[in-house]
Amino acid sequence: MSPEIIQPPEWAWYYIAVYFFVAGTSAGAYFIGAMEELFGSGGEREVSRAACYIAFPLLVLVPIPLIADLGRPERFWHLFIYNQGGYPYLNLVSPMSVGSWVLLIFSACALLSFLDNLVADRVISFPLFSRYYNRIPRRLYAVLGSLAGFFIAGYTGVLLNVTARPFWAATSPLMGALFIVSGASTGAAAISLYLIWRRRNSGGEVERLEAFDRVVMVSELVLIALLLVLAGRTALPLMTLPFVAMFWLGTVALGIVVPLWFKYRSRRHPFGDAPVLAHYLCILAGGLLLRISLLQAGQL
Amino acid sequence: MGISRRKFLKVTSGIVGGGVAAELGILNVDTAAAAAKAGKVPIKSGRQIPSICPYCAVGCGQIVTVDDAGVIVDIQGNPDSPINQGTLCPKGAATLQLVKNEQRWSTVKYRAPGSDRWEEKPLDWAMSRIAELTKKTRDANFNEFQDMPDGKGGTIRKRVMNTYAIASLGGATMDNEWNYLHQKLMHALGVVYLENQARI
Amino acid sequence: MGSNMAECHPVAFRWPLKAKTDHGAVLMHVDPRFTRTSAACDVHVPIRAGSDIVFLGAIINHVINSRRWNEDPFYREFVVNYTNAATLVNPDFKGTEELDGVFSGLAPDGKSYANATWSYQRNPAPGKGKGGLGPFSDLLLQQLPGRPKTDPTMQDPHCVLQIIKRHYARYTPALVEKVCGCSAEQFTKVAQTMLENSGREKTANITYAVGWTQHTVGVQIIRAAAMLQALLGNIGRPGGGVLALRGHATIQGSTDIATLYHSLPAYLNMPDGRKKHDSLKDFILTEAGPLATSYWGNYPKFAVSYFKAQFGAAATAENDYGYDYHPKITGDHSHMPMMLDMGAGKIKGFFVMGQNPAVGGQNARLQRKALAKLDWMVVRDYFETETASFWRNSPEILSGELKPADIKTEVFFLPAAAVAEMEGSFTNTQRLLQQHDKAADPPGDARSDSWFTYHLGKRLQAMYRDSANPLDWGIKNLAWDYEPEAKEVAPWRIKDEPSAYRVLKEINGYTVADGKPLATFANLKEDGTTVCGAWIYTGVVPEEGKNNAARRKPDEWISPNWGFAWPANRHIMYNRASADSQGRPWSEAKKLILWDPDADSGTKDLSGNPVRGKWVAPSGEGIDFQPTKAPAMVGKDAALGFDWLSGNDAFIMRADGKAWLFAPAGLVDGPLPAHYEPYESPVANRVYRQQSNPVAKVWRTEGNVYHGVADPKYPIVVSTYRVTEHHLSGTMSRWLPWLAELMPELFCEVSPELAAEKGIRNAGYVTIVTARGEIEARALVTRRIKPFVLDGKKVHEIGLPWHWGWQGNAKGDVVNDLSAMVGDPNVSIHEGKVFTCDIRAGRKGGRS
Amino acid sequence: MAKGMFVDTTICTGCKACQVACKQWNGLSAEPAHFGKRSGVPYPVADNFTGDSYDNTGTLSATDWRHVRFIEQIDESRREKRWLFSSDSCKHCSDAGCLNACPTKAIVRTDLGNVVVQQETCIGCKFCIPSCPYGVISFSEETGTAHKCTLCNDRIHNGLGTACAKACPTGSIRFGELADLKKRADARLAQLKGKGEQARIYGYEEADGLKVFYLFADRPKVYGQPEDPVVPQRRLVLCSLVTILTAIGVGAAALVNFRERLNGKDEEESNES
Repeated sequence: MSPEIIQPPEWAWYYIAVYFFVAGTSAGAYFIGAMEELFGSGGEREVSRAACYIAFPLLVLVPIPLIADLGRPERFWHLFIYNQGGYPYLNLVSPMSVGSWVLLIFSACALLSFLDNLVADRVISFPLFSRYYNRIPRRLYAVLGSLAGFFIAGYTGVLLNVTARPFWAATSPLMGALFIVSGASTGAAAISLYLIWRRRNSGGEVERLEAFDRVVMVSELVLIALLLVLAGRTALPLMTLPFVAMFWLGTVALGIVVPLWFKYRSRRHPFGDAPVLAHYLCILAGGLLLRISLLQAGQL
Repeated sequence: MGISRRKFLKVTSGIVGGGVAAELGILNVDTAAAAAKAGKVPIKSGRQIPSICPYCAVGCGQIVTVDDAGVIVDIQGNPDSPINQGTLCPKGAATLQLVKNEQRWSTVKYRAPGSDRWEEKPLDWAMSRIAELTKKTRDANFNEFQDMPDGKGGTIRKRVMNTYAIASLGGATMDNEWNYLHQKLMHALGVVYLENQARI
Repeated sequence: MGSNMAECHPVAFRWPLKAKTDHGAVLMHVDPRFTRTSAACDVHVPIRAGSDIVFLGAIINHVINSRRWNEDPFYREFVVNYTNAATLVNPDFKGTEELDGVFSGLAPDGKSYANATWSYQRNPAPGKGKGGLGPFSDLLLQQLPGRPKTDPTMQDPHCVLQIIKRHYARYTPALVEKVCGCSAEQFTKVAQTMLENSGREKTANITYAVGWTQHTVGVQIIRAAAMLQALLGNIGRPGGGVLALRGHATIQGSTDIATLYHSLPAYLNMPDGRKKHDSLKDFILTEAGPLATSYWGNYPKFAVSYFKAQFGAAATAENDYGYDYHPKITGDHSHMPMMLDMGAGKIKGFFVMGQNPAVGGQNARLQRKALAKLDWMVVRDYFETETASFWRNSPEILSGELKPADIKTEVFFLPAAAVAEMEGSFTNTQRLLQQHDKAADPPGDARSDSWFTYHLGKRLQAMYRDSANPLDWGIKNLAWDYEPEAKEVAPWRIKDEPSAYRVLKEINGYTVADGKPLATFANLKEDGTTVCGAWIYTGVVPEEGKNNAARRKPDEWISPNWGFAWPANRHIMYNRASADSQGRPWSEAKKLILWDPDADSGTKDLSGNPVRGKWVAPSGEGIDFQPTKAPAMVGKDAALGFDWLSGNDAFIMRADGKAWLFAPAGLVDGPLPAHYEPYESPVANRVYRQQSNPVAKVWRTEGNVYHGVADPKYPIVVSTYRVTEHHLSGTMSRWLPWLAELMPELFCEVSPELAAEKGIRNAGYVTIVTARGEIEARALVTRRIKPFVLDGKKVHEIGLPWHWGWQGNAKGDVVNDLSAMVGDPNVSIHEGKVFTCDIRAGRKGGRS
Repeated sequence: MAKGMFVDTTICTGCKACQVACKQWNGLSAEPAHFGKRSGVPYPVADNFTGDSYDNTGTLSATDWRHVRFIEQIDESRREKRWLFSSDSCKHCSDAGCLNACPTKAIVRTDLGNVVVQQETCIGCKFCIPSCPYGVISFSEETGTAHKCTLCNDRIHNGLGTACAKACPTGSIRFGELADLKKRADARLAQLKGKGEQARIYGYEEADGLKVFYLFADRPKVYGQPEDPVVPQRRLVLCSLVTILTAIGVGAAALVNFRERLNGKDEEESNES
């Protein structure tokens, strides 16, 4: 192809990349929570609770950057209703179209789980709700929601892969995969942070979460490597400032390698709270910088 | 690297091309809706007046379209013309912007001697002032006779009936009718510095 | 050659390109630059600007010495019958071979020629013909010359062909290499292709434009092309000829109905104080005498009808039809001397209509300064042109050289109507009159150009109405009534536009008695009973209410029912030559008109029997010949016009009915084209000792300094030209954003070789300097421009399109600030196509 | 039924009439980015000189739906001389990346096969822009929507040809039935091949066939066209598969780590009672 002719969408990173990150984290968190919900010992349910309390509030932020980046924000509803026909519209080959719809489903599930936990924690009382209160519905939308969550975490990457921009096209089909694992790790980090905040960061659950996180972050490193191999010359922008700082320093070093080292090391001699807090923050920052880097590198 | 990547893309599209194409068929390419538009897509229209391109001397035929309000809305090549058969060059194609142009002046501008600015004036005022100046200048500088070389080193008095004080320089994108009227008037006034772009 | 057709006449180029793709025609472009035209041609041969005559002369030499030309009977038949190749020239004639670059008759001061020795050898003058033709024609009959002597074998050393052979003997491929800077192979390819594609079955065309006219030898370059085409039998035949591509919508009309100082409408000369023009009789005898044996034998009718048109009823036989009140020219009043005289304060008032000398005029700086000397100036245009704003923001004002306060010129800007906003006719480059109708009223106070001139005339006539001064007779008695009929102006807001139809009808001509339009100029009279503004246009309004310029029925070929081609709807002039000496088409492929011996001519002989035989044109083409003159018919010696011409005298506007290979008259700089270097040239003339055209028009005045030959300060050749995206001085294009963005800024085309020498970066700025001025431009470094190696010497050439000025949406310096006023001696056209300069990297005043 | 255009670049003279005719008919302004302000000048002044041969408009844009490329191929000796021109525009792909990508059905294909952006529907998400393998479709800050050549949708649905094809003085751009155009193209190709000139058709296979296709005298790359354009959506299935597999992988990882249910079940139940 001759790259120079293919135009960049000029998506604003502070909208779109931030959306990728927030949605990814939210989805990651939700899915972890769901897993805990479905397969974890219901004992403390700290993780799943945390997940639900993270997933939805984050989602609430999501539409803002999405709509703000539109040329005609007031028309955002066209994403769901064909304005000339008045009927719902879904374009299966357009990740953006499908994504919008799934985002709707995911938000619904997240909202339910959110309420559900508020009820369980007696934050709000909802007599009717608590009367028939049991885990079945919770499991149901946990399943549905985590599937949707996976999608939300992943489709943003696919969306980039199915364009003609050289870098995004060349990195096909791995972008979605990378975004999923990244979403999982940032989700995990978010949960951990929440738990620290709630002083619940202890016990088997957290252990298991950590273990999971390590696996995820290793695979994230592997995926990044593969992605760069695929990208070849189109990845050259990543070798220039500010990407060296954002991507290599921010994402790879501080966002993944250092936290990983930290995690493995802390298994033998634990650190104090502060470093722990810091390394989760690093993971989150790394996740954000990853999205920004990959978005902007494709728009240069 | 690039090659292998290209191969990879090829394979990819090869594998899934069919599948996606199918998807497109069902889910996306909705000609039904668009087909409804066919035939009743609105289009510029109006009275069509034959004209000629104002630029070069090839003489391409043009069609000027005027809407109901009498405003020129479109100018393009005349398909009947055996010269251009409906085609135009970029200048000819831009003729509409020559007619409808924000920078075009449609009022008389006057610059008084020594002034550093234009002022607007009524057309009638300008015409009488110009006529007045023309007469004044001609009458003050009219030659009935002039000594001309007789070819034998001497001079001979010739009737010339002209004035050298007024000159006229015309463009060559102005009608034959103007050329005729203008040479006629200038000759009647005795103007001999009568020139035109055609010299160049 | 001399034309960049694809760029300057893009739509016309549609047809040669069609010939190439659909009919296998070969397109060749001989041009200093590789242009968009060259890109579309099969062959491009770069030659140094100003070396055209060497190239053409060498083709002529190649042709007349070729086997094909000497053995194929076609060429001999064409040349002997239709050209003056066999005509014998005055034995006293001496050419450039004997006189090393000049012709016999050059005045001692070397500034003018007497052409007595260029004349034909003639038989004794005929006995006095019988009169009764008319007061002036009878006089013409009394002074007819004898027929020219000829040698049909073309062996006589004094016959034109032999003279040409000697004249062009030194124009060899080797000389072409030395002077033009192209290779002998490239030259031979062109020459051979021309030759092989001319003849009975095929014709070749040569197309030129201002690339040929804008030289001190412009007329002679075109002459050379015409000679070549005549020798090759390419004149008067379909697909042949020399096509002039002119630059403006009706520049042909402005020449036909001349708003040019030297000419009355329809190519009658302007009365001239320097000639014997003391009375209408003198005028006619002086002008028509030498031409009376051609169709110009009708000169008296044309002239009298013109004066009748001028002064109407006031023009009578008694007052010489007002001749005495008509102005006479007394010298060269053309554009360049006009502006110089203006600068000298000789001119007080100035009408500038649809023109922009502040940008378009040679040595434009001098011309702008001349405007500042005027008492008053009227500008009519669409936009605030550079000419209109010279007192406000011209370079001279910005540099402080001139101050508005010191400029006493009273300036009027009158807004003009666009073509679509008025009714009228244009004459295109093929002499085709086409009507454009009015589509809408112009905005505000904008009016048609005719409106301005008509109403100025009306106001002036009113002012002079009561004048008893005989000097005012002309304006007082001017026939000036073009009031529109109610129905003409009914649809419009503006009710006082003059009637375009009435003007065109007067141009066409009508009879005084009943005001009926004349169907043909054959109906003109010299007794004052017909009025005709321009005889060549007669037939455009053949009957009341019918306007042939508005005919719009096309067909697949000549389209005789589309518009009106003057004269008499003849699209290919001298088309008698499209048939052989027996009147048969040279070939089926090239059939145009032919002699049909059986057709009823429509005339009857003395005994009343219908005369058989006439010329017919299956295509509907107008016949440019006497319709009933049989090919074998021999003209009468004591007769005028058609009666003098014979059945093979195809070139009816020539006094001998032949195409002139050798020009016994009509040119002031020699009967044959000879190569002279441009007035400013980087090299000495390698063909003759005579460096440049000896009689070229030069004006050595302050501010118009010339560069010397091979001037070391100005070693680079510069050509000015146009690009597709703009129109001339840009008034009609630089104000259009659509066009402005296509060519946004003045640029200078430079070869990579020169760029390397001068450290010029592509898209960077360069400054170009001459003794007249200094301008800056963006550099476009391209291999389309090449340095020429002439006899071992490298000569750089640069190119400057000249569309830009300080006004409009696309701006740039004024290229014509660089050029000098120097002109062709025949027609006073400048030499903008080639002069010398120097160039350096960086902006004016050393900024980079 | 399908209409299209055949652009024979070998007879293009680079006059740009198509660019202006397009703007004239479609009411497009000159590209604002090409003009700047000058002190003391009340109107915008063009400042887009590029030095790239005679091409100053550079690319297609929301207001430049057509763009003529100028390619100078002249060797130092000036023996080999070619100046190639090519008028570029939307190709109206049979499998159109922009249309596939559009989430709102703003981009549709009409019954005549041309692809148009319905301005009243477009939300300006800009997804179509990187989805065009030819870099055609562009975003306009002015309207907040995407724009591109419509193949003169109004004209062709009213029995007229496109404005550019109508204006083209040399017939380099031709509008008509695809089948007829292909006949003409093949004939012209054969003619050139016969003269031993290198020439190729671009657009028969690309993107399931381009409704606007070209006759090139050199490689597509030379004309700034992709040598093997890929409709991006053709990667969709594979990308989705890989992503789903990853998701499953992550799910598995989670499963491995969170698997605890069986031994904890009783406690949970007792908690409940």
